[in-house]
Amino acid sequence: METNKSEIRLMKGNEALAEAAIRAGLDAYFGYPITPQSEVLEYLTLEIPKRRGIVLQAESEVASINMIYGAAGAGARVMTSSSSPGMSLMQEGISYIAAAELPCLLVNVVRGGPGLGTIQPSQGDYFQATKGGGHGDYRLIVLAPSSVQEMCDFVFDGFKLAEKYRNPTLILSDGALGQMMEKVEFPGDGSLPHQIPAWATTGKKGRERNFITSLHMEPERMEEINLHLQRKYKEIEENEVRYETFEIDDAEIVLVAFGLPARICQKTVELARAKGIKAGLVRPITLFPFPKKIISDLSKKIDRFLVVELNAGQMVEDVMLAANGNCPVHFKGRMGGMLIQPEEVLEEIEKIVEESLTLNAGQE
Amino acid sequence: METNKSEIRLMKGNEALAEAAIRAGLDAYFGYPITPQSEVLEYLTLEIPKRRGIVLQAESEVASINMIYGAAGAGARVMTSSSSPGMSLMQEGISYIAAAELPCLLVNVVRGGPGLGTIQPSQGDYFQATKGGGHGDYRLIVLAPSSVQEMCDFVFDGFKLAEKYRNPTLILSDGALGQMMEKVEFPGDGSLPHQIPAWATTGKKGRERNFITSLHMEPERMEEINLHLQRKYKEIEENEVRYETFEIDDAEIVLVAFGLPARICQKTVELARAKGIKAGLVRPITLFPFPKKIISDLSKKIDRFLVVELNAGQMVEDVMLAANGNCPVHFKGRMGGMLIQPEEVLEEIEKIVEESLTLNAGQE
Amino acid sequence: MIKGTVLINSETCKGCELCIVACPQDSLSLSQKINLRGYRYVELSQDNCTGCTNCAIVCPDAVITVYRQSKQNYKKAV
Amino acid sequence: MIKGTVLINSETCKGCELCIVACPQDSLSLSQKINLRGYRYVELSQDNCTGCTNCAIVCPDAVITVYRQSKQNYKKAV
Amino acid sequence: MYTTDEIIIAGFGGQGVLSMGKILAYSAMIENKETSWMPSYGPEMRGGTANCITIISENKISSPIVSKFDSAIILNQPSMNKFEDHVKEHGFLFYEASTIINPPTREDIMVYKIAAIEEANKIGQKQISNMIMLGAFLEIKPLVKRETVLLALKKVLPERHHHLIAVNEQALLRGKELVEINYHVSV
Amino acid sequence: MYTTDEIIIAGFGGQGVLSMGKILAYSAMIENKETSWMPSYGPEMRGGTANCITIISENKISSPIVSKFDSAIILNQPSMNKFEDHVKEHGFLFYEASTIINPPTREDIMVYKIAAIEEANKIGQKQISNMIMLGAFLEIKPLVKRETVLLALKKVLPERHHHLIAVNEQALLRGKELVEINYHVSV
Amino acid sequence: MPEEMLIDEMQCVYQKPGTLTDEYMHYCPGCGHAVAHKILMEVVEEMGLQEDIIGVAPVGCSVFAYNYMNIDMQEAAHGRASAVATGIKRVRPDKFVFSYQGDGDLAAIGTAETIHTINRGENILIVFINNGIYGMTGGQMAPTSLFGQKTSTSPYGRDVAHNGYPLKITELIAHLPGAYYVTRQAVHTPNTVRKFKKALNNAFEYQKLNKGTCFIEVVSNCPSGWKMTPKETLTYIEEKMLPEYPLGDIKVPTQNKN
Amino acid sequence: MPEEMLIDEMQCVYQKPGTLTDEYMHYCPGCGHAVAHKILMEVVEEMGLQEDIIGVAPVGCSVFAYNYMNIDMQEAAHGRASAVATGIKRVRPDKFVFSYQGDGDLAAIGTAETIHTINRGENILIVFINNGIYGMTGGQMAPTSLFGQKTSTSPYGRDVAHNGYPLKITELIAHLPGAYYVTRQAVHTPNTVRKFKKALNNAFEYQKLNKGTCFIEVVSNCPSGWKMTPKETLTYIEEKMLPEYPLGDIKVPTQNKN
Ligand SMILES: Cc1ncc(C[n+]2csc(CCOP(=O)(O)OP(=O)(O)O)c2C)c(N)n1
Ligand SMILES: Cc1ncc(C[n+]2csc(CCOP(=O)(O)OP(=O)(O)O)c2C)c(N)n1
Ligand code: SF4
Ligand code: SF4
Ligand code: SF4
Ligand code: SF4
Ligand code: SF4
Ligand code: SF4
Ligand SMILES: [Mg+2]
Ligand SMILES: [Mg+2]
Repeated sequence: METNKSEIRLMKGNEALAEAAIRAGLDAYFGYPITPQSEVLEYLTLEIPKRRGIVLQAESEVASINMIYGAAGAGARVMTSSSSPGMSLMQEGISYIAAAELPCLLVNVVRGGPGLGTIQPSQGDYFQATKGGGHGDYRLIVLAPSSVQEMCDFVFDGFKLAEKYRNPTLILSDGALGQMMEKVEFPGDGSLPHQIPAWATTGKKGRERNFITSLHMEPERMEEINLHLQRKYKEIEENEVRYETFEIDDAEIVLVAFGLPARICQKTVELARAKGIKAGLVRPITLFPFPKKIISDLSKKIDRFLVVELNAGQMVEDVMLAANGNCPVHFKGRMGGMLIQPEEVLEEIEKIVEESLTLNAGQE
Repeated sequence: METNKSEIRLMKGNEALAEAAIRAGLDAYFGYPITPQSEVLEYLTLEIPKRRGIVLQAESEVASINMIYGAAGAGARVMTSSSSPGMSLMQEGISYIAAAELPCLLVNVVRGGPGLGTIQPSQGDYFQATKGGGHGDYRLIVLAPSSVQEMCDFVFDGFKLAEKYRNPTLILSDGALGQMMEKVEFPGDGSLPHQIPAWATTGKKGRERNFITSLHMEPERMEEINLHLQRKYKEIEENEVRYETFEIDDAEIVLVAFGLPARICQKTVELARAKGIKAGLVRPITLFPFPKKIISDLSKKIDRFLVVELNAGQMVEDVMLAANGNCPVHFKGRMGGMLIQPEEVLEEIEKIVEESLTLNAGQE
Repeated sequence: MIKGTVLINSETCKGCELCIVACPQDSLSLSQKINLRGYRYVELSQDNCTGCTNCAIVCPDAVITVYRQSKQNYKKAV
Repeated sequence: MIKGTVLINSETCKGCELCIVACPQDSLSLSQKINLRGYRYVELSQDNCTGCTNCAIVCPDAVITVYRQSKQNYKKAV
Repeated sequence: MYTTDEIIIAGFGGQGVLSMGKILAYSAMIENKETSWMPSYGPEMRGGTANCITIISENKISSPIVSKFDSAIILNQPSMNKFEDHVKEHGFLFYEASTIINPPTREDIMVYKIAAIEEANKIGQKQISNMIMLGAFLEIKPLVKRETVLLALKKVLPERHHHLIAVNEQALLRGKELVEINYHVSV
Repeated sequence: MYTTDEIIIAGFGGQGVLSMGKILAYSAMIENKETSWMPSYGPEMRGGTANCITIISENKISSPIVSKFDSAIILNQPSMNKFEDHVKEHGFLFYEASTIINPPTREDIMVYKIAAIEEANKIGQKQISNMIMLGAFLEIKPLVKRETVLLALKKVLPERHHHLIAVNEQALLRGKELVEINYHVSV
Repeated sequence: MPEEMLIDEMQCVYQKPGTLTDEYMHYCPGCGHAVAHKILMEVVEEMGLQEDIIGVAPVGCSVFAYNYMNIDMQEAAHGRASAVATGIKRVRPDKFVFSYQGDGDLAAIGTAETIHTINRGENILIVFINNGIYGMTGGQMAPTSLFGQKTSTSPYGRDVAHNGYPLKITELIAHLPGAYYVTRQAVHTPNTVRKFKKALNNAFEYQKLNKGTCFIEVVSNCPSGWKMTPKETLTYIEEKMLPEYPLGDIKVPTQNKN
Repeated sequence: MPEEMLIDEMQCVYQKPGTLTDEYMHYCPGCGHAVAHKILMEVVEEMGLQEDIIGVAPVGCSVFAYNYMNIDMQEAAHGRASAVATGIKRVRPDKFVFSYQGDGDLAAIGTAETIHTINRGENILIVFINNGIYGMTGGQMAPTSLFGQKTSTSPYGRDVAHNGYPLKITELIAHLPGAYYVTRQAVHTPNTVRKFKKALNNAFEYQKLNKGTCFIEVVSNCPSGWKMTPKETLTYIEEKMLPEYPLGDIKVPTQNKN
């Protein structure tokens, strides 16, 4: 297999992510099977022995995330992936990794919860991903792909961000993105060089000892650690916000959606505009840092937002926080593994527009 | 020991909670030691053999929460407790319990995070408690005590709510409340009768089989489950909101704080009023359901909120959501196990008031 | 030789053939027809069944009921 | 008998007395004084130390350094 | 001809359902069209039906999962029961004659009954029934060229199976013939 | 006399630091005052210093943890180093004469040097040094009555130790005497 | 039908137990899980336990066991079935309780719960279906996968140097004093099924007597995961699985151990 | 000082190893952890491993090990030290790696990680400090607490019927083929310390030769948890701990096992 040049392939999202990780110079992957993301581990066990790196099937997600902690602490470029219940098991480990400031890439191919739920696509883990499902004040950098191509691209971005900020990055995907095939173009190998960082535990040859810890018994010291982390998160919020917009210039109603539903909403915008409704779309790409400013700016000039998610309403809170009461924020969600269709969103728009007309009429 | 009448004692918060659980008819406790909540398990291992119920030290928090699942599913009145890292490990199990709608009482005696952090008091797990640290859309009913007396009282309330709604209830406490001694008055035994519910797995004698599950492969069915849960949460939001207010009638600046900091802020209000600042306090007692309405109502008549938390700013988001831009919401937090003092909050108030005066002056 | 027979629920049979392997009499075989779930199902193809229950015991899907001519008063052979 | 001696860091000693138990010569005892951390610390109370290192080996806090008169060229006895 | 075509292919696990969809998607990619392929996944496949949705479009594809289809290729009875109603008005439904007892009853769609398994048995290569079906489908809905399909096959099949490409071509052609002579239009 | 008194008691683990605070809190409860007791906890206690904050008040207590104290009872040198600066202006500091080499240097507080250990040794009951200290403290800051302390002791001590109450009373009285005859005021 | 005529004169000697529901089982053709379910429910029926038993289903192919077994059941999180069973048994000590778990569930993610449940000697039965693979998730390597076994996550065969050794968890837990009765059975032939049934019988008898944990491993097949026809799995079991996982009792109660 | 005069003529035969930092150890007086730290670091110094070794500290009293051991270290989550060590060793196979864990950490919450790390035969050393109690959290019952042992969570003594049996995890894991060298040592007397040191030596030699997992249990004391003076713990170890946890090698490499 030629890996040193870029090429286009038709591939499942999970496999594209795995292939991208190899090309991004992955040193080690530790993971445990779970539908709908097992293809990541499967692909890596097939490819890595032919190429470069370590892939190990751990005995559980708890073990995986702690192997990640160890390997990341030793300065390796590492990744794990799982799906919702497995991610929940990793929360303690993730909190440790965030506190110890170890760069690594986490992937959640979300399925419908809560509980064992279903294996169909969902976005029910937004809160967990963005507010910290583990204990304490920490943040992951969260990237939300909406195509197989981005399942590839965000691996590179994810490693870059993780290493730049010594912070775990999470790719928040979903079962559909993981399972579907689309065209994907890969960069060649070696495009993301990596050096073992100076703080890593690699044996104290020629320097003072390094140690990785998140324990600081003195609350004064622990508060300093927290203040440092908060400053870092602030910096990330200032520098790394990413989003996409579609037809927002003259929009009166703006959809906000991330991941796959953002594509679906783009179609809705087209359908709406065909019907003369001035709709637009904001698609947050980074969920943390959340694109507050564009939402805030828009909130002062548009009539209303409609947030579309595959959950009971999670990102909608961040939209409301950014809109800060400047305009109404509506919500349309599907749950439990149900996808949403462009037409369904359109109906919701029409309903909202109609209601607001009635309301206005009533007020006159 | 006389247990059938109420009595006043001087007790640690953790012990008061444990004693209350026995008096509330606890059938079984499963837990694992962790500072600063180990006294719960210790007290129960000492008392339960003399009185009534089961207490078992599990091999881990993961085991504990799944024992809770089993025992609650079998219709017992059950409780577990832990502190931050241990709670993170329980997130998968909690999501299962919420999805399977099993009543039980969870207790988090929060310590400073993230990671191993410190054992000093903190409120860094607010997000985890209220937005669901586990996967999927679920909610815990969350009670925040602010005294040893409430460590006792909320055990009764917690069981009541859990059983009324077939939903896990979480008592969100902190290390200081767990460790400190105060006066506490206990109700007598037997004040909270309990019957084995009809849905419990107790052997299918004389009825169709019962089963407890959270698995629903068909997304249509899983969505129904979710809709049902969301309706239940709505009902809880309508019926179970609890909060306290202090001096809000003519307040211009209203503090919002939960747990121990609410007591501290009450002192601040007194100090502020002594200085002629019209301060008031709202203390959410239920964190879910969050007391949105009082915040929303106040937001329309006061100058500003100041939210005080022992974290980097978590409940402040819920306050902002409720205030919806009607007035500014400020935040003052301490982290990593640091408590806050009334004087420190007062300083913050003075700073804010001054800034706003300068601002207003500048605008003129 | 004791005379027996089997009743096969062709709609729950998955055509795994484990009963065929287990039958000491070679009495069973796969039908050419497929059931609603798309499986070729098992049929009693010879008249030499002894009602030994082997086929039924190993059948994962509890597809087979076995009858035996003997008048002994027991319900199950296992 | 080989002549030895020990050097005791009285500030890191925690007075656990394990060295006292380990000393075959009974050379050590607890001082009446307490150090800054509040512990009564160990002293060499007899002049019969052989430098056998037993005390130092079991001392949790690496409080004791042992010297021995012998000229053999080894650094540690263990 | 068609800007977007949303196709459901459904049948038993072993009937080559997923690979039929994949080959379509692959062909579309070769022809520089936009395409997505979404399989049913997880344990429900076990013993039950498998299906996949392939979308071929001139434009960016919004949702890889849709619930109404332009075309349906149905290979067994349970799938017929499940998907008949999900074909769009004026849509197309192809079905396998030998496994489906109850034919579709809708009158607002175009229905093609194809005896692909029978034909495959005649050719003596059981596994190519799905290529016969595909040949029939492409004759009515020429979303991609037959030559492209063969190219796609070359890419998808491991080298050691490349000798099968000829018989696959034969199958595609047989499908084309079948649909020409032997279909039933209900609209 | 005092509406609220915030007291820190600090020393080595074995010096009865925590129980001294508890007895104070218990006494306050008996006298129907508001009270809270907050120990230092966790492994930092190991080999290091232990301390507790007892608050006694006429009003509801806001924070059980404060960083400035009305009174301090300090039983070892490390605690002295740590807490001397945390006594409020015009506050009170009691310290153990025999373990503290460097006496406090502040001049804006009242300082009492108490040879409680020495006195306890004289009485022949090592463990009661903390009650001597408490007796001294209560003589200067009569937050609770001596009789109440004895009542509290009765509640706190297991029955089998009730014979010790007499010697504890003696200790309290000895503390009272010590402070009367032998203190040093630096303000 | 010719059978029916005959049947009138005959006695029914084997039929689906009433303790199984009418639900169609989702298992692949020839899957050992289904046999194990059936036999377990036969024993429950014959011993008259149906109204006094609570089962725990794992996450794994048998996750839907509660749809098929007509008894009270709980579905546990992956690996935690024995902790769930502990919770149930502790509050319902007068009921029979069992967990039913796969090798990924019991011997990978659930290792700690397995060991500690047995070490506590919880008075339950653990039925352990060892098919050497993760069936439900599509054929990944399990802790019990054989040397050199190709799975979707050991595509070049299980390599001891990299993936470790096939884990004989049954032999391991037999060393725990809390384990009262430990046996390895199979369900691929009429004979092995009969023995399995006997083992189940023993286990419930011991549970009645409050003896501690009983543990029955069932060497089972997974035609889908192994990528074989059900018939082929019979040979594979005999030739590959049984040499590594020999059948028979591993720990039996001795007279003096009562 | 009279000693100093003497010292000039003498040779230093024992001193604190340079591989320990100058940090004052937070351990209680007489705690075995401190002895184990010191000896471990002596071996690291003598074998010249200081610059090529990475240690993993657990959550437990030895959580601060990284403050005392002057080598690269990582502090792991409770129970996960061996998983963390696995992660390190897999990406740094040319370094020496060890985890240092207590009995709660290794044998309760970390049971699954312990078993699977060893089953994979990870080429690391696990040092397992068995003091039969949870020291750090204030003396709760550990899996290895003795029959009848009173702890803060077994105030009436450990009751087998309720809490299960003292878990001999060392004997258990010795059965795993991935375990290359398994031994039980102690540190309460000069002699046991010397043997422990030898065992550490062996373990690092084996690691150099890539032999798989080495596992050294150290029967240790916890004066605070046991509520005894350090001197009293010596008797308790001899009379109570060692009969249950006898010292000596449990699994040693045999010639033919290279
Ligand atoms: C926490 C968690 N991790 C992973 C999974 C995915 N998963 C479901 S079943 C299974 C393994 C099934 O294997 P086994 O226990 O051997 O059962 P079998 O299907 O072979 O009977 C896995 C890994 C899950 N549901 N939850
Ligand atoms: C997830 C989690 N659970 C529990 C704890 C609390 N905890 C800290 S150390 C410890 C046990 C310590 O015992 P052991 O491993 O035997 O070490 P020792 O202190 O005896 O050396 C526990 C339960 C924790 N920090 N994290
Ligand atoms: S064993 Fe059962 S399912 Fe399998 S072929 Fe025979 S009857 Fe059908
Ligand atoms: S009962 Fe026995 S003889 Fe009859 S078909 Fe079944 S296996 Fe064959
Ligand atoms: S070196 Fe030996 S003889 Fe000297 S004090 Fe130490 S133990 Fe005693
Ligand atoms: S063993 Fe060490 S710490 Fe203990 S008394 Fe002796 S010198 Fe001091
Ligand atoms: S995948 Fe394997 S274990 Fe699961 S049902 Fe199919 S054959 Fe049985
Ligand atoms: S608590 Fe026990 S194990 Fe921990 S330092 Fe003290 S003596 Fe050592
Ligand atoms: Mg399996
Ligand atoms: Mg221990």
